[in-house]
Amino acid sequence: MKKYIARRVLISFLTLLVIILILFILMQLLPGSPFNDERLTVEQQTMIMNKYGLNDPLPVQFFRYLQNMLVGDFGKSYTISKDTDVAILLQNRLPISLALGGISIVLGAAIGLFLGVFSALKHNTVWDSVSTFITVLGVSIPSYVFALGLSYYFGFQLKLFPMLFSPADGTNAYLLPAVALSMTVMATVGRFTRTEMLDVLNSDYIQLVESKGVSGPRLVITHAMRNASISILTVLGPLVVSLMTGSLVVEKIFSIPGIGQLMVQAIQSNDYNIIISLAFVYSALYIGVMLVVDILYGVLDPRIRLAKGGSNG
Amino acid sequence: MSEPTKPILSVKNLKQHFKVNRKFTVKAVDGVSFDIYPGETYGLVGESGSGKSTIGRSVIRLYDITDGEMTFNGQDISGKMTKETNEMMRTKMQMIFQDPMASLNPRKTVMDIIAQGLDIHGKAGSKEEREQQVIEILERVGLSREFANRYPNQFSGGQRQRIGIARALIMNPDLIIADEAISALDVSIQAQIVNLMKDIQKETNVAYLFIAHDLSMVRYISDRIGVLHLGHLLETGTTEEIFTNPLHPYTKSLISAIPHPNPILEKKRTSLTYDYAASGLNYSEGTLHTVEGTHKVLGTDLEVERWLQKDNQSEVIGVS
Amino acid sequence: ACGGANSDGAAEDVAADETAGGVLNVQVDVEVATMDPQMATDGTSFEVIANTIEGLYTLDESGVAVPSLAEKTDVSEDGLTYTFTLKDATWSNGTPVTADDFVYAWQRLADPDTASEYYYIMGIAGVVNADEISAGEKDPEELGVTAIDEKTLEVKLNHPVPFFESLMAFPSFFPMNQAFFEEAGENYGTSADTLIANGAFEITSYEPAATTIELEKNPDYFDAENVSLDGIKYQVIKDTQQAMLSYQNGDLDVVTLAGEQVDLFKDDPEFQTIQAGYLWYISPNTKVPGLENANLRKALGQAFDKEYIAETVLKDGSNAADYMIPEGLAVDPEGVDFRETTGTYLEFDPAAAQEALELAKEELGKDSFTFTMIIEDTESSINVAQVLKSQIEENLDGVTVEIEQMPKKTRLDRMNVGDYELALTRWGPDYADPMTYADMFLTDSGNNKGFWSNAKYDELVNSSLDGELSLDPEARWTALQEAESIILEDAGILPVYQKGNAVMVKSNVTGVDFHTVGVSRIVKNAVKE
Amino acid sequence: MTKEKVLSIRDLSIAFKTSSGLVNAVRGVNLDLYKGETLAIVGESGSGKSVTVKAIMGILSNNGKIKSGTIEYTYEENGEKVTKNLLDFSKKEMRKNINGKHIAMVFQDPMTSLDPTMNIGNQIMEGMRIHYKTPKKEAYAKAVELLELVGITDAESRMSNYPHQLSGGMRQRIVIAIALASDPDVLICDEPTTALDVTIQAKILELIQSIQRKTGISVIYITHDLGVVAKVANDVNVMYAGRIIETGTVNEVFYEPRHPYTWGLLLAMPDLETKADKLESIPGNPPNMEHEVVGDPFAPRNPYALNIDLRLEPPMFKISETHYAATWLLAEDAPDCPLPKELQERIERMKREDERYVGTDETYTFSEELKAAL
Amino acid sequence: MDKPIEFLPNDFEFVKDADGAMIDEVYSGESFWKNILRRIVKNKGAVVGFFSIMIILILALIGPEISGYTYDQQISGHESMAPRIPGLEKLGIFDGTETLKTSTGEMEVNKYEQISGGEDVYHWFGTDVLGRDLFTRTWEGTRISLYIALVAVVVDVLIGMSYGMISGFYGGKVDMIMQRVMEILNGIPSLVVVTLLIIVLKPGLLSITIAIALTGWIGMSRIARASMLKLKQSEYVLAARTMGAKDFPIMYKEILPNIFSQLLIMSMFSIPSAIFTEAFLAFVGIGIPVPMASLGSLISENFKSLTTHFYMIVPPVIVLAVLMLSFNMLADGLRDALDPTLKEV
Ligand SMILES: Nc1ncnc2c1ncn2[C@@H]1O[C@H](COP(=O)(O)OP(=O)(O)OP(=O)(O)O)[C@@H](O)[C@H]1O
Ligand SMILES: Nc1ncnc2c1ncn2[C@@H]1O[C@H](COP(=O)(O)OP(=O)(O)OP(=O)(O)O)[C@@H](O)[C@H]1O
Ligand SMILES: [Mg+2]
Ligand SMILES: [Mg+2]
Repeated sequence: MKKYIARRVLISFLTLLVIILILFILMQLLPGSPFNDERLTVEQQTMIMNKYGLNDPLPVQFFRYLQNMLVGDFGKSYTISKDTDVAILLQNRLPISLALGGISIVLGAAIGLFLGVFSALKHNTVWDSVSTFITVLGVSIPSYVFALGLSYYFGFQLKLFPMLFSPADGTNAYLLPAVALSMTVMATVGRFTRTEMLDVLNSDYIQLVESKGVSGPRLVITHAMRNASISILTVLGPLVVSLMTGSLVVEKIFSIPGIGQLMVQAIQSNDYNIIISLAFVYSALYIGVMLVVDILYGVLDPRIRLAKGGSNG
Repeated sequence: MSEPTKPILSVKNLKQHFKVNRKFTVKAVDGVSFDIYPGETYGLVGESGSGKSTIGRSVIRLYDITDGEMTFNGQDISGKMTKETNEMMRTKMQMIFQDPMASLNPRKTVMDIIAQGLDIHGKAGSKEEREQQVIEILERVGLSREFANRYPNQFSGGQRQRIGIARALIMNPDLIIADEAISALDVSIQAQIVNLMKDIQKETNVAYLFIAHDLSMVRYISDRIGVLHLGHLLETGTTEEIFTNPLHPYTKSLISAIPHPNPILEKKRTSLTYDYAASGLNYSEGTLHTVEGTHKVLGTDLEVERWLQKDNQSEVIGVS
Repeated sequence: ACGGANSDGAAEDVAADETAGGVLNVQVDVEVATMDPQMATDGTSFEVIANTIEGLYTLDESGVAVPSLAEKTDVSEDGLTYTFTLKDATWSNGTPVTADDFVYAWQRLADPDTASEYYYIMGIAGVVNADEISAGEKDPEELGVTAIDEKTLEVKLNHPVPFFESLMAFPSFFPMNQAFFEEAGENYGTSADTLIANGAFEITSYEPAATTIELEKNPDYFDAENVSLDGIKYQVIKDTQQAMLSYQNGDLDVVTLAGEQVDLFKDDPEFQTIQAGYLWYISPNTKVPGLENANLRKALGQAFDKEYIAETVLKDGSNAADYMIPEGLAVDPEGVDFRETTGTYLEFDPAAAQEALELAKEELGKDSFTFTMIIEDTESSINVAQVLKSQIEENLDGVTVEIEQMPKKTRLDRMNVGDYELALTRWGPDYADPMTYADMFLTDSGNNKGFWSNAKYDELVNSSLDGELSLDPEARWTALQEAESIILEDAGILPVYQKGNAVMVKSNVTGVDFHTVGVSRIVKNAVKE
Repeated sequence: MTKEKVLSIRDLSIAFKTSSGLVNAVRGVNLDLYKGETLAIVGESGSGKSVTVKAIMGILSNNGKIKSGTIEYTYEENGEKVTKNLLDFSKKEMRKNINGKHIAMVFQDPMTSLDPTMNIGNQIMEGMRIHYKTPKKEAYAKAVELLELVGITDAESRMSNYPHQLSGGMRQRIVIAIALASDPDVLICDEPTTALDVTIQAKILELIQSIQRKTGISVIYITHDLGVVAKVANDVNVMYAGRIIETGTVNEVFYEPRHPYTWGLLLAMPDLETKADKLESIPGNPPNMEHEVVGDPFAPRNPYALNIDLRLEPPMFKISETHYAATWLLAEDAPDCPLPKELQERIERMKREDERYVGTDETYTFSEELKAAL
Repeated sequence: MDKPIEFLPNDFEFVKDADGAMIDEVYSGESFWKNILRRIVKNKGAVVGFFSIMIILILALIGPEISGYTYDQQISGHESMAPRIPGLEKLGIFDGTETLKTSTGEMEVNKYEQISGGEDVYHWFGTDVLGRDLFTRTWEGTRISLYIALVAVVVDVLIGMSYGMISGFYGGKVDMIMQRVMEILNGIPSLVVVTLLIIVLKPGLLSITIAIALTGWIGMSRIARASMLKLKQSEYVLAARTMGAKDFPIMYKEILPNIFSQLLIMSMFSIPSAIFTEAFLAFVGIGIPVPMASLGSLISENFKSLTTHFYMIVPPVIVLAVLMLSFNMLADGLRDALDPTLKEV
């Protein structure tokens, strides 16, 4: 197992390298530069670009970036927060996005699981239709409409929650945005869970478990859900990544200093280091989460666990 | 039984190993030799995982074999084949499968399924000729022509298996490999299919490699039998020889395990156990010893001698 | 602002009511990019910086530059030497504000190693050696600015700059405490602790690209008794609807409205519109076949209803622009606004437009024209562009306008390399003088993206810039008026509107000043009751 | 000696709602299971065997509906013997009171019937722990004991294995151990050996027999292999198209079969002596249960079909106290219809074979010498 | 059997010609496709979904034609008008009146009364801030969104399916490399890829199409690969191999027909995400070029008037939601109908 993980980590590093390289190449394709302000002449722009080494050949830039990254230096922001270390921006913003994403994942996955399981247990009843409808609705309404709606009713009219994010409000601040974000997770997990659970509930081994006299929560949780969760993990993994790396929409509406907005802003203002660093964070998170998912597969499913540990049985 | 004719299929020292990972290789078939003569049925028996299907699939070249020599119709089919050999083999050797549902593409009509071989080898001719051939074969296996445009799911298991047979037959094969062709069928339907296969053999002189674990059926249909265990051919001979004079302990335990539809007898009988690990045998050390005629058994000289000494034919079940 | 240097009266009028106090909550729509005065380029950064750092001058409520740290300003006869005597003021770390702080800041601004995007403004100010230093030909130490003693700063200019004093209110010229700055080093401006103030407020909560910034009254500010607020809180809210909801909720005191919301709030006594200095115009690329034809350009420039755009589409107090030099930007030597002294051009006139088009068709021998207009992906640009398209197509037979929208950086890049046909673009003034617009369209100006060229125009503007005319304010003024008429009569640019802002300021708040040039909003004098 | 009835099914009818209509899978089944005995149900695929026993277990799928009938089950509750209709129980009550604890089941496919994510120790202990709240230690000890009982060597270390680490035969033993874990009085085996090869099948069958001898439980055994029936059953029920068409003791059904379908079944299986060129097969295909049954569903495949078969479904005709068959051939007016010749011969042969052993206590197997040699 | 049975005279005679005739009995009376069709029809969700899509499709086709306006027609004076529908107006709903919640109190206005000739003007869904008819724009936008849906499906099917199938079919090294490539593609945030792409190419429908094409197929290729892995071992594929069929015919003739419907259904799940991607791009400001409209761009442009003129955002949101809902229900229904493990209804 250890060996397997070590190998995976190594491959992941290589993948990350390739990704960074691709990002570098993509950056070159971006029209304009961070400094093509209307007030600056071309010579002036070149001069500023020189200061940041942006006119160096691509390989030089690439290896310099890699080298710096190893010591935790992600370069400086060019326009969004001039001359600020991207590392500082990450340090300030990433935790917020992670927290928000984390809360919405937990919230969405919990409700989604519940709805999915409920649907499957009440297959072909009105309850099934109702909860399917709820989950489908979750993916049918754009999240910004949803977010502003929440903010309007719960923030402005009912004044139950702050309309704008402020770390001072603690968990309260996270609630509305997290609910808005969790809709996708809820919907995806809910629908997937339903299908998986229906499959599992129809399986032979569930019948055997029932014939042992097991019923209720024990049957659903220890037997059915555990088996269903193996494939639910597969859809949850990418969702975790995309939520943890921030959402432009929700961050914009609730004025959350997260990395989702930062990314879009950076792309629009050619703030290369921020784009690459955020993309790197995303990729690293993605690869990390996939690794965790794979390890979790092993934890949940002994077949996978042992198959990878070596030959057995 | 001495065979004057040349074998249609000759397998010598066939090895088929699967590399599971760097350290671990499954020796699914480990040095098996046998011949099949035109018009005969060669039965292959053995427990699950003993390598029966692997042999079938190696012979029909679904795998690239690890080692060994195979000739079919006098041509070498063990290595890279010439285009002609390939063509000959792909038409003259056919296979029917265990699961009558899984082996028919559910999205194709019976017509297309049966004509598949013709289509692949460009032998279909005009549309009418193709149709004509398919209908002839359909009727041959006892299905009516109206079925040609239906889909497999509209048939019962037995009917599906007949479609599978028709698919093989249309190529006019010399050898059909039947891998558990009747195992998935109901008892009552098994008999229909076995009868059909026998009829066809009589008519066309096709040879069968009949793979099954139901020994009573194998015994009924086969002329000769090979007993397989852990990738080794332990014993081979005519059906008569194997059933009346099983020599290898594994063969014996296999035969003893067959249940008989005879309540009084069956209630009293227990089967024999055989455990390779505990038997003290080592298949790799043994060689095939000819006992008499075509009856051969795998073992060291010493072992074979010991088995031969025990003259206990009468103890074997079913001998009156 | 030229000449009218000392009208301090205004500042004293706003003498604060000591009992007021309170924290002013202000909405901004983007994050502060940097708190380094020499690096800052954007309005939000300027605004926040101006709360914490005082320069030699500041803007009074009417937008006139008035002395701040400058106790006394002496200008030499030839207008080439400025000597400033500083007031007694201290930085928030206790050290006094000295002339060296200015020298350090200015040299830093001009230093190419600093790579400030605003370094060219030193050249605009005409400071000796500024351009050479920027070009790397001379050392920053050779900049024409010296600290005669702790409290005396001397600036030498290459040529008289009529708007020099107004530039002194611009944050790029603000001082910097060298010791503090160098000690903070890389970390300068990354937290409240690495920021220093000599102005009305000190920052108490800050991080790069923060969405909230908190400021507290600076007790050591030299004019502290006139500061009424206890503090200011900036809140970044990008979504205008959220901002308005927050305002209605009482969470904000000052907020900017989007045009859509104006209908709902225009009758509110707290509502006001403010003119900004930005001019939005269509830049035709005269190298594009067809657009080299003045008649066609004129046709285009007269074919859209600017009033309609300003009043019905934008609604935010923007004005139809039949001119190049914005209203409220600069006053002539008599103190009369530039706009009041001259005429209007390229007014909306469908008939004239169609007429010009017919001429153009004849001259070009073509009956139909299709142009692509590049625009940036902001809401107002998109809306305006759609109206432009629709009206041009309606009023000019045979003319089609395609719209291509893209991020601003991309639009700028396309314009820089001349890869466009029409572009909806804008320019904001750096200083209170028509020159901030006029010099853009000189033949060899880097900002002349459309390659428009006119010898007479070049002559007039160059001379006003640093030639003969620069010494004669009256003649210079007339020359600039003529220059404007030349470019607009030739339709070198097609003005659309002058940007306005619709804002709401709570009725209990007074003294929030809006300006067209430089720091666009100054809240340090605000009073909240 | 009067036999004690444990389970008695009367007139059980079950239908499934499917997209292609109502499937009448079970149509009026009657069954009696006696204490300590083995009841076999044989029949073609789709004849309703599994559905019947699933109804007993209360694990019919959601679209299934019990149209009529009773399943009377006699068991001991708090020291008293009670007889209850299982169909009156709710799902919850079934799980709590009956499943596992009183009636347990072994499924056909050992490869898919174990929860792949739980180790076998826990799977075996689960039943005891929920039914009897057996302390963990005790349950563990019992589980190990059960594993040994079903013939798994090295039981202790197998407890922590997962299903995929075991071979098919071992898995089926585990399933049996699970079924036995809560000390049921009835064990239902639904084709427990169909997926296994002969040698393992023989072992499993012998295992079930020996367990039955030791614990005295009653067994319902489903199969379509008559050889298996011969080995394990006391009573045989032949099922066709959702009905029992012949029932009797194993000897009655094997030596004096009365229903043409039973004849066909017996003949279709070649015994080791069958040399004939052609196997005697039942022609045609099993009926599609989606269609309405008119007359005797077997009639279209029945060489001995009477005209009445096409019109009316035959009732059960009594042949002896224990032997019944549903065929019009047993009606008074029916023409004489002797057993087919081949079957006659085969039965003769069997009887002759038996005679050699009847009355002797000798177990019919390989000689001692041979055993030693192995 | 209580009723006495009446016997007929020939009841107890053997049926003549007993064997032979009955051998050819068709087992199940209908074809694969018919069976599926019936199951789909029985699935209410699928049917409702299908018909809603049809209705939306028809409206998208005829809507812009019957409104009397064009999608980019800016009528000056008609800005921000509330919906007014002939007939309903008399009932006091949809009569063009809207309540503005101004800061100085609520204000009831009817713009139709303020413009000359306003009595005869009808905007069924109202107008936007530039005075364009929202009914026309909504259906015009629906066209674009449906087009994007189509693109998503085509791309999913063409690229995703082929990629997954080839990767799964060949396995081994090919699979390894193809999976790595996919992992890399997946590891790059699609937001970056999509926005960069659109910025680099000229923004427009084509770029959006390409952007969606570039990132949309990955999920599908996974599913295609998994199905391929499962089916390539199936006996009918082996059968084709034993007869000498080549790789590509096996992939496309034997396996594809069997997974196609499932993949198609899966691709239907990619429709919502494609439409949302487009809507997101509109939100970021690089959606389809103005004055064209898509549901996404309509939502994001009218989003700005949500608190002022609420009615503007309602039509595109409802159409989008119904469209999503319908596609999801249809896809769910189809999947249930095709999934053999969920046979029961
Ligand atoms: N492609 C393969 N890769 C690895 N191992 C394989 C492969 N195919 C077969 N084996 C292994 O080879 C051995 C023989 O398998 P084979 O399928 O030939 O057995 P069999 O006798 O046909 O069994 P059964 O009766 O269950 O069909 C088994 O251990 C099997 O796991
Ligand atoms: N859940 C279900 N939905 C619809 N029909 C069903 C269902 N379960 C069983 N059936 C039908 O009921 C009939 C009897 O099925 P059952 O499983 O009892 O057959 P069986 O005798 O056990 O056959 P086998 O030997 O194949 O296990 C079949 O026609 C089957 O199609
Ligand atoms: Mg096999
Ligand atoms: Mg069954």
